[in-house]
Formats: sequence, structure tokens, C-alpha cells
Amino acid sequence: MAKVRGAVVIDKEKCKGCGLCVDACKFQVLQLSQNVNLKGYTPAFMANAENCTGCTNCATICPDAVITVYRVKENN
Amino acid sequence: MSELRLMKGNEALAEAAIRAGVDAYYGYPITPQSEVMEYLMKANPEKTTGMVVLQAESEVASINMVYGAAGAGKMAMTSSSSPGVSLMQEGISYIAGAELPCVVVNVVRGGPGLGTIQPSQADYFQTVKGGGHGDYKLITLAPASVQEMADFMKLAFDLAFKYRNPAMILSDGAIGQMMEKVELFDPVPRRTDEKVAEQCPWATTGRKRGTQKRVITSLRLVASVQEEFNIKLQNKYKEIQEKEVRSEMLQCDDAEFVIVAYGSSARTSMKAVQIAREHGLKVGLLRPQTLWPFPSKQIETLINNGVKGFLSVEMSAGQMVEDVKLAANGGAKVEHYGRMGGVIASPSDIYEALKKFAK
Amino acid sequence: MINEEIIIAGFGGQGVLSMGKILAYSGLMNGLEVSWMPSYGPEMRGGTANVTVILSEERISSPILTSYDTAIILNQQSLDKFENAVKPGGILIYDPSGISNPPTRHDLNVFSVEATKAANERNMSKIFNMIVLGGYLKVNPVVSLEHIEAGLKKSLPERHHNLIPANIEGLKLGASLIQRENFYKAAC
Amino acid sequence: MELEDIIKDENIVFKKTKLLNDKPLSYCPGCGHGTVHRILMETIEELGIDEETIGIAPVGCAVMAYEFMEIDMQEAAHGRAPALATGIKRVYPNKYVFTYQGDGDLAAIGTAETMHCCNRGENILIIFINNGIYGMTGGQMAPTTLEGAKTSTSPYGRDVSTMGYPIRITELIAQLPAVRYVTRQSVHTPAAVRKAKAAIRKAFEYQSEGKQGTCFIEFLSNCNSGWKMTPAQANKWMEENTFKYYVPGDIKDNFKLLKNPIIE
Repeated sequence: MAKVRGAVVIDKEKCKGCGLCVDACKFQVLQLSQNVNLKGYTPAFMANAENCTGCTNCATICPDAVITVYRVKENN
Repeated sequence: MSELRLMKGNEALAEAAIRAGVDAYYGYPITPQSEVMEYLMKANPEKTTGMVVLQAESEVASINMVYGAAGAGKMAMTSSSSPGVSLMQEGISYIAGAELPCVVVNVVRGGPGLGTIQPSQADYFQTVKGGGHGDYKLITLAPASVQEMADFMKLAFDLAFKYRNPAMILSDGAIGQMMEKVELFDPVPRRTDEKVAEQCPWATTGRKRGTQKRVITSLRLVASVQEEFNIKLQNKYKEIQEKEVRSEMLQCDDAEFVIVAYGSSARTSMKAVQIAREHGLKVGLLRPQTLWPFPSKQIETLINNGVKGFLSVEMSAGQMVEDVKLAANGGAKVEHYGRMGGVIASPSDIYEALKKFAK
Repeated sequence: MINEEIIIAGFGGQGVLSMGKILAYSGLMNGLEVSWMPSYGPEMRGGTANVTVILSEERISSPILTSYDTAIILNQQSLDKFENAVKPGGILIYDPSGISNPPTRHDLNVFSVEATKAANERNMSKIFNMIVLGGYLKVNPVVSLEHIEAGLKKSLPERHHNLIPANIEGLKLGASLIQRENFYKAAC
Repeated sequence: MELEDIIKDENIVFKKTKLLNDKPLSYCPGCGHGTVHRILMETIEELGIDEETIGIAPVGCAVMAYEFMEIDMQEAAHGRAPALATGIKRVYPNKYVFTYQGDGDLAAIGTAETMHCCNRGENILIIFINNGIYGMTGGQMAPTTLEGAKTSTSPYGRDVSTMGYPIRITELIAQLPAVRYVTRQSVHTPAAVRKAKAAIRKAFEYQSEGKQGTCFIEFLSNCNSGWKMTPAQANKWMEENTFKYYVPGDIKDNFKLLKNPIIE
């Protein structure tokens, strides 16, 4: 059975740390960083990358269009 | 072939707009210029030249419709009378700030406020000294005949596009309502969209892939950027001042005194000059056809030729007289004569004022 | 040399403005410079209407005047307003119906034309103004009948061109009806 | 499978549309404006109409939309976007024209322009961002501010007896016969964003038919700065409060009024 694996790349300097993606993710993949970026925001990052399915919910809700989503089918 | 007709000033202007290949007229009715839109609606140029004629919900909307169409590179115009033009000032300032070419016609009536519907020239300051906010200038044409109502329509657009600057035709109720013989120029076809794109590369007509987007805006936000833009505007204005002054001089060659008057005041003054000459007064007439740029050099020249005084005749409390004084710069006596609120000074009234002035 | 400054004044609805327009158009057809300056606005509605028409061989200076070569007067208010504005030796034409105090100046050429009466008798109220105009042109043939006909063609919409013969008839009728009221003989 | 095996260009399933440039958006973190900007530009890109589209953003938070949207744009005076749009559309009937207006712009200073543009059925798309507050100027009362809501100019809460009721301008617009499509959407969840994007697509498809008929899409958005909440709180609050007064859903489609609790 094919398993779907996903990943996101977040432009951390453009992320404003609003946290909407964190809430939108059903698999708790994302969290806000403890560290601030150059603009003083705490950007989101993949805390639990292995849970990501590439569903694009985070990118869909992101107001700043800073998330790129990747998805592959992994054959077991 | 040009065509001879008897027309009202307002009608001649409207017909000239169609013939000049104007793309769009947006307006709102107000006396004494409603004939402009009435004429256009009746002529229905949408069927012939494709010119759009739309009655907007307000003057505020009209001028902003003009902004939109002008920003897309089209020849767009509106017309109104004093109270309506006051409402348009915001839009005019934006258009000047976005450097868009368009034509606004003001068939001036008596004010302030709702005032009267009779002819007046009390909107001179509003037109040539700003009106809206910010350092900007309107190229201002002052027709004094029905013929000029037609001719200046085309000229106004030519100048507006040449300099990417809004132009105003500052007329008045008398010129708008009177009928005279007019020789209409041959129709010019409306520019094709390709021609618009070629002439106005800055126009927002849809960004072609691989090219820079175009933005029409007057917002610059950063003071230094705004100043840089203001300097550019001022340089443009300087060029217009140098190249685009238009005026007519009548019987000025041997004149000791000169009336300065535009629009319908120039017509009544012309007759006053005739009367004065019959009475042995050496009087001439300087008729500015452009109010901005103002014919300051012409006044200087007249002073050098020995003119002792200038009487600014206006249907206002004295507005253009300030520009005459600035141009004379103390070199000659300058006074104002005029009636207000829509009252027209008759040729004999002007002659009496002239007699007193020349003493 | 032609330089005729005319005021036409009466009630709104008497055809004052259109009479002026036909006259101006006829002047144009005759190769003259012309101007037509109406009083406009609220005073037009229900009140008096007037129009200044100038026909000239030269460039016209002021379309707005305070004295006239000719006054064509169609009601009492207009007579009161404009009788004194006619230049000495000028022409004053009036329709006696509705005039209770006839003109009194002796330095004018005064004429009357019973246009209202004539139009009513013939059931031709529409051409009332043409009767008056016909009277004026008889006194001062500043334009010819042929120019008037051309002027009518230009100033009337095409759907009304069938009315031109009636208008011409009105002009002729006016010419036959106009009467001199005094015998002032100075040049006019 | 390692992350670097997944993060490859051929595996991209979502990336920023080319019609938004790389400049950081000037909006507050979590603001709905950015999301609407994005789905609007995505739709224009997907429909392939970017070369034929002209956008107008008037004064308001989105006054600088032209800084971010890579299409031809005009910036309008406060309230006048529908007039500019009319001006453009009438001389270029085959181009796509949209306005992007806030609640103060559309429902206060520009009510007349909005109403009359819609009443003429100008074949354009009006995008209306309703966040119930004047965000740009720092949180003053908007025409759409809910009853009782505290803003800097209604510090004791909106008192409808002196300040009027929150205006449901979208329902008013729907009454105009020349208006073709009216819907109220939001961008507070991924599902809502997807629905909202479909609405934009539908509006542009209608516009492509070249017929009279204005399309009007209201977007309920949070203004978390103005409301003084976190973005997530603000979205939740909106769902629990705003949605009761401004009920999401289609109000009119293809000139036909649909079932709507407010209209009924």
C-alpha cells in the first residue's frame, strides 16, 4: 500500500509567526519557533516532519504565501 | 471637409469631443453645461466612433471614472459647472499626482456655494492655483467664442497627452449658452488599442508576460521619493510655461492702457475697447487663451513698449488681477474691474471703468 | 455695412429664442458673422425670455449688449425693460396684443405687427414668431427670404421640414401686416 | 524516506503564485487580506487572464496592493474604486476588471459609487473585505462594526441608537437587478479558503461572458490587531460572533436570489 509523505518549506524570514498554519495542521506537524527572525517574528517550522502528508492546509491558510508544499507517494 | 454650423458653446464642445476622437465622457448634469451631455447622448457616438457616454451618479464618480479610463491610456473627459467641479477637486489632484492626461471642462457659474446659474469667472483661483491639494498645475484653456469651445477641446487633449497632465477648459455660462458660427474640424478617428499601447506605454491595459507591470498611483509614501516626483512635476510645469503660453492681442501696438480679460469678459472688453477708441483713448486688449501658463512675458513686453497700466476685467472680485500684478512686477499700474455673482459687466460699464482708470 | 444688434423679448413659449435662432442661421447662410445670446435659467421658465442676436460683416466683439439697433418686443414687461435700450434712430417693433402702454419714444422708428391676432384668426399659433420676423425683415431686409429658407432648413429638425412652407407663409403675412406707428425719419 | 528526497521541485504540490511577488506583504500577521490577495492572484493565474486583468485598490489597508500583485493596477481615492473600474471597463469591455475594497471604503465613503456601479451592472468583480473595523487608521468603528463592539471611536461599544446598525451592504447589493452573483465567504480555515477561491473563479468566469451583471464577493476577515486578539482567537471569535450577523454563503447567483435567512 502506498503511503503519502509530505514536507513543507517555510520562508522563515518572510513568515510573520501568526500561527494559523499551526492550527490548520491536523497532524501537529508545525510549531512556532522559539527564535525570532530578522523581522522579530517567531516563524513556523516542521516540528514533526514525519507526520506531514502534504495536504496543503497550512499553505492554504497562510496569509503571507510563505509555505511551499511537497508530496510523494512512498511504496512500501 | 470642415463644416460650418451655428451652435451653442456647450454643443460645439461636445461635437468637438466626438470629432477629436475622445474615448469616453463621464458626467453629471448641472446648469449651465447640461447641454454637453445632452448633446452627446443624443449624438450617441457609441454607435459611430465608439465613444462611451455615461451619466455617472455624481461628479465625484465622474472624475474618478475619468481617472480610471485615463489610467488605461484612453482619452477621457468630464464636464461640469462650479459646484460640481468643487466636488471633483480630490480626483483632479489624484490625476495630477498620477500624471494622467484628461480634460475637465468647467462652465463657470456664480458662487460661492450653490450661487447662481449665470456666467461667472470666480473659479480662476481654484483652477490655476490648485483647487485640490498638493503642488500641481492644470493646463488651463479659456475659450472666448464658440469656435474656441470646439478648437480648445482638441487642443486640450493634445496638450494633456503631450505632457501627461490634466487640462481644464475654463469656460463660463455665457460662452456655453451662446450660439455662434463655428467651423468644425474634420473628425479624427479614435486611436486603436494598439496605438494607445504605443502612445501610452505607462497605461494599465493588462501586463504582458515578461514585461514590467504598470501601476497608476499618486501614493509615494517616502518624503524624499515624493520630493523627487515633485521636482519632476515642477520641471514639466516649467517646460509648459516656456512653450505653451497662448494669447491674443488686439490694438495693443499704440496702446497706453491695456485691458486684460479672458472668456466672455474678453468679448465685452473688446467692445469696450472699440468704444474707448471712438472716444480717443488709446486702449488695447490682451486676451489670455491659456490662464496657466499665464502670458506674463506678454505683459512684460507691453510694459517695455510703453503701456502705463493694465485693467484686469473679470467676472469676479479680482482673481486674475493678482497674476497681472505679478507679471507687471511694479512696472505699471494694475487694477481690477468686474461684477460678481453672475452679473455681466456690459461694454459701457467697462468703458466707464476704463475712463476712470486711465485718468 | 451690416452690423445689426437686435434684442428679441417676450414670454417663454412665444418662440422668442427660436425666432432669434432662425434669424441667426439665416445670417450665417448670408455669409455674416452671427451671435445668439439668450437669457437663460429660471427666469426663462414662466417668465420673460429674451435673446440678443447680432448680425455683422465684421468679427463680433461682445455678444452681450446694453443698447440695440432693433428691439422686437412681444409683451409689456419686455417693452418696459427694453424701450430705453434702443439706440436713438433705431427700430422698435411690437405686437399690440398684450401691450397696454405703447412705446412713447419719439426718436425711434416704431412699428407694430398684429401677429397674435393674425395667428389666432388663421389658427396658426405655431408660426406666430414667423409673422413677427416677417414684419421685421420687411422693415430691415438684413437677410433675404432665400437665406431664411436655408436657415429654417438648418435650424429645424428634418421631421419638421414639412412646416417650412407654413413658416414662409407666416413671414409673408408679417411683411404685409407691419405698420409704421410714427414718422421718425432719421437714418436707421 | 528522507526530507531531501521529498523536497524536490517535481514533488511540489503548492507554491506561491507568480502573480504575487516576493515583497513581504504589509499586513499584520494572520490578517485575511494576504490570503485573499493570494487566492485572487492564484485564480487569475490559473485562468490565464493575467495579461487582460486590471485591478483597482483604493485607500484602506490594501491601498498598496499594487506593490504585491504582479498585474496592472490602479490606486484609487477613498471610496472611488467602482468609479475607476467603470471608467476602465467601459473603454475596455473585454478586459477583466476587479476592485478590492475594505468596509470603510465600500460601505461608508464609497457607498454611492458601489451602489451605482452595481445598479448599472458593470461587468466587473467587486471584492469586499469586511473585517468590521478601520484597520489602517488604527481601529476605528466601521459601518460594519457589530452592535456593542468596542473600537477607538465607539469606546463604550457601538450604540445603534446613535451610531446606526452594522450595515449588511452585501444583502442590499443583492437586491439590485443588474447584480449577477453575490456571495459571502471567509478565509479563516483551509476549507473556507478553498470555497472562497471557487467563488472568485466563478465570478471571473461570469465576467468572461461579457454580459451586464456585477459580481460581488464579501470576504469576512479578522482584524486581529484591531480586535486585539491573536489571529487564531480572532478567527474563532469571528466564527462564533460575526457569522451570526453576517451569515456566510451564496446570496444571489445568476441574477436569482437564493435562500438567505437575512433576506427572508
